[in-house]
Amino acid sequence: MSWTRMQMAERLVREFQDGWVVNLGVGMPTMIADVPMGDRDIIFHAENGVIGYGAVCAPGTEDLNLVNAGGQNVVLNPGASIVHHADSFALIRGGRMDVTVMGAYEVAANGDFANWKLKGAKGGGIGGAMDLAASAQRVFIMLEHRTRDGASRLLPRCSLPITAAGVVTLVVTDLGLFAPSGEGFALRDLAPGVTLEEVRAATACPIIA
Amino acid sequence: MSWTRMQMAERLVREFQDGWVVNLGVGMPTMIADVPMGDRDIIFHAENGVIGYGAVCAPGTEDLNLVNAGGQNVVLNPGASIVHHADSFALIRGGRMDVTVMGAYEVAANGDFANWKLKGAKGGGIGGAMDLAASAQRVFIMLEHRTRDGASRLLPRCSLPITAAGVVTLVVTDLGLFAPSGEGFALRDLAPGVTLEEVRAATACPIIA
Amino acid sequence: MARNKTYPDFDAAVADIPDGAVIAIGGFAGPGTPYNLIAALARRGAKRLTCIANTTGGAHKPRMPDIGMLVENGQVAKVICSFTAATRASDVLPFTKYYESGEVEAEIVPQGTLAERLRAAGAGIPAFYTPTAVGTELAEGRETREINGRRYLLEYALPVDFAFIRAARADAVGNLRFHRSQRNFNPLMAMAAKTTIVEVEEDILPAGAIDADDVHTMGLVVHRLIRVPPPPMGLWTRKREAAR
Amino acid sequence: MARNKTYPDFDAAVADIPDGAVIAIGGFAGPGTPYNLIAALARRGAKRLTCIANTTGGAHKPRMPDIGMLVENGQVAKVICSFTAATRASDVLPFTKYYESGEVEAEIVPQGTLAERLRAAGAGIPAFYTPTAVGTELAEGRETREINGRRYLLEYALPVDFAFIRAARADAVGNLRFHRSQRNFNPLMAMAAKTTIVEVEEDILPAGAIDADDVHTMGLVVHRLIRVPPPPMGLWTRKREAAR
Repeated sequence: MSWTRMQMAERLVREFQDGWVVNLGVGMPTMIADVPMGDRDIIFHAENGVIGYGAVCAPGTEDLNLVNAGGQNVVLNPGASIVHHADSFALIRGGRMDVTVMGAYEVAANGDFANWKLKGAKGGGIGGAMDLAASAQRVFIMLEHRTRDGASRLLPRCSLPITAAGVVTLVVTDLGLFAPSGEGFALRDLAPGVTLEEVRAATACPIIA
Repeated sequence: MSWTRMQMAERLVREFQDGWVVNLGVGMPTMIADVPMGDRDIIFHAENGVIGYGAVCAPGTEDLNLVNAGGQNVVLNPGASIVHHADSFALIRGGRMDVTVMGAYEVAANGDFANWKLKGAKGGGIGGAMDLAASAQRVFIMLEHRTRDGASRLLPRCSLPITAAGVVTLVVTDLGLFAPSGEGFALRDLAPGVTLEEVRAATACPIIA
Repeated sequence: MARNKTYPDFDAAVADIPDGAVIAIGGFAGPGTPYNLIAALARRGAKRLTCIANTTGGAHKPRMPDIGMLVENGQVAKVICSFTAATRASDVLPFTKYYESGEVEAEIVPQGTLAERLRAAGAGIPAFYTPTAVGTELAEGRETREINGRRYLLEYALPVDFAFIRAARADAVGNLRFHRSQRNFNPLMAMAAKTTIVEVEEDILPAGAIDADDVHTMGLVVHRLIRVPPPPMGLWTRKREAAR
Repeated sequence: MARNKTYPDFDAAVADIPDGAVIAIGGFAGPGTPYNLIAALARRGAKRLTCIANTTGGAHKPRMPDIGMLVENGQVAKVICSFTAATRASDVLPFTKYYESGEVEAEIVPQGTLAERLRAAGAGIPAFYTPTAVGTELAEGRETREINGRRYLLEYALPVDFAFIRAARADAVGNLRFHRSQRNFNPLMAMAAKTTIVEVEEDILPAGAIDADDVHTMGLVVHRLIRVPPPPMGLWTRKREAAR
């Protein structure tokens, strides 16, 4: 047993505090906008200047000129506002994001992470990731614990070019919830049916439990 | 005979070209918005973010929340737009002002001028003058040719702290229209009834005619 | 569980402003000036304030609440503005004598630089280069740099603790609309401030009543809203003649 | 004698774009992308272009006009964008192979830095400091500076010859309104450009039809307007489902 992607999203959402402004990256993190927030008032910000968006639109109800950072057509919640890209990133660099949730290829015990450039590639895809990583109050990472080949994505140090240094607050994987602790990762929660031994076997650096 | 302030304004307006964006400073220059422009399309920009304003309002028709740089209630022309201060000065520094017209205490043959600080004062009033002077395509200065004591306001070099260095394009006074030429001022036009000799007698540096 | 951003009155909205705070005050020649919040700050009496605004207040009568009044009240250590004196020698600002006597410190900043330093603070930009003031007394002894053949002055961001602003319209989450030249510095100060306090001219609307495309300042940077009551309790609520 | 900013068609609006021009192209994931102007530029055939945009175009089908197409057309010397490859290894951008082979140069810029460099160009700010990308490969060998205990990277303005943008609504003097996330980079590119060319989704309105308080991009920075005709002549004019 381990967490599905939706369960990973749900587990991260439990960490959100009432009133937070949350930026969701492309890919897995976009699922978070579909998770019920209970009585917490959470404001979703997309890098393209959409403040206060909600769930992905039901087919046929889309406004084609309204997308989130992943290009999905979403709804606006009451009180939403739209700004241009410079103002959107002004909010990001200005420290107004309580958390940014991003996918990654690798995350390291020293809080570095890598999500913009593959091994051996000449170019990459940065998007807003470096701005968000540098300036959000917290950086939460969602990723599969292992690569398709079974290698650990949680590493002592990143092997790929990093997106930002020493910024990661929390990491959720299919196996559990972790916080980088310098030498390894502190275990904050285990997916149901997963043992500490399994996590340690799947991870290329110490797990502090 | 010499030009009245309104005639000075009218003489400067003859230099405006169709399509220009014109910024008017506080004081004498505000009269320019009341001068007929003929078939020229002139857009007036005020430093407080009002683009496309027109004449001062008739009493009783004012919108109290709409003022030009001098705090006068003005009308908006069709096609007007309002921006905040950062965007307003973005347009100024970005070189979008074809001309700025300002009052001054002194103007110098080397193109310097002074309009923010009086002799011996600790402080001063800069407003938007330094931004406009540094970045407008042209700087037109309107001032009385002489002080109340009869001293020339057109000088070889400014005696007061300058607003910007080497930027003045044209100077209109009650006596004529001039262009700084390095060593003196080139005479471009004489007020009716004023002689070259009178101008030379009133001016502390060479007049090139 | 949206937080309620509406405050019952101006005094409640400024009650936690401590001595030594940095306060930015919107407005340009009347429009957009938060007169009621300035008056409340005078009643609150916080001291050693740094006040950022375009001016310290005009020389005109009748006098409205302004930074000059806070200075006379002994509350201000420093002002940062684009005028420390009137440009007309015959106009004497109330502020000027306190500055000349050394009782209050002043930093005079070109208006566009002031706007851009506030914008930078709100945008997480710690410093930038500008052509403004190069070659003047203001640039003496300061860092300049040549870029593509032109000389520029280095300027630093101006972060703010509390912004006082005035808007025409607000919704419950703090999205704002300004009317005409009321906008001026107000959106920038809201972006630059840790806490933004807004006096609002109309009844505060439910969330969503301002279309997302029509918001001038996003509620994300707005924290406290106070409806301006009719005069004399609310200052400068004269009817606007022109249509919205 | 207001100049007429309306052009009869897309080809006329791009007819003077010379070889070597710097072109900024708005849009983010569809909304606000000037597809018709990109297609016209491909027909025009100007070469050695520098193209600035968030991406060079997606990997999705059906393919819409994008920078990748101009690259395939042999018109592009350099791109400046925040993606030179897709983040998903399985998505291959048409652009990537030209970049990897060295046929086209690329400068990869974080999205917020890209936006701010465009904004700086429009604002007469030649350079600024940002926390973004410090400590990464992108900062290697470049100038950084410590300000108030944090390290920042120096970034330069990105001036533009021609901006291609798409708006929902325009008036005759070029004031623009964007609908929803159509706004994105468009206002910044208009500010940064010497010449701004706009494809407009609705009939162009008389001057004054957009209230001064409701303008997103001021006509002062807009030079050419083209009404997007119905498909297939006009690309991406599908009806929007949601209300304005």
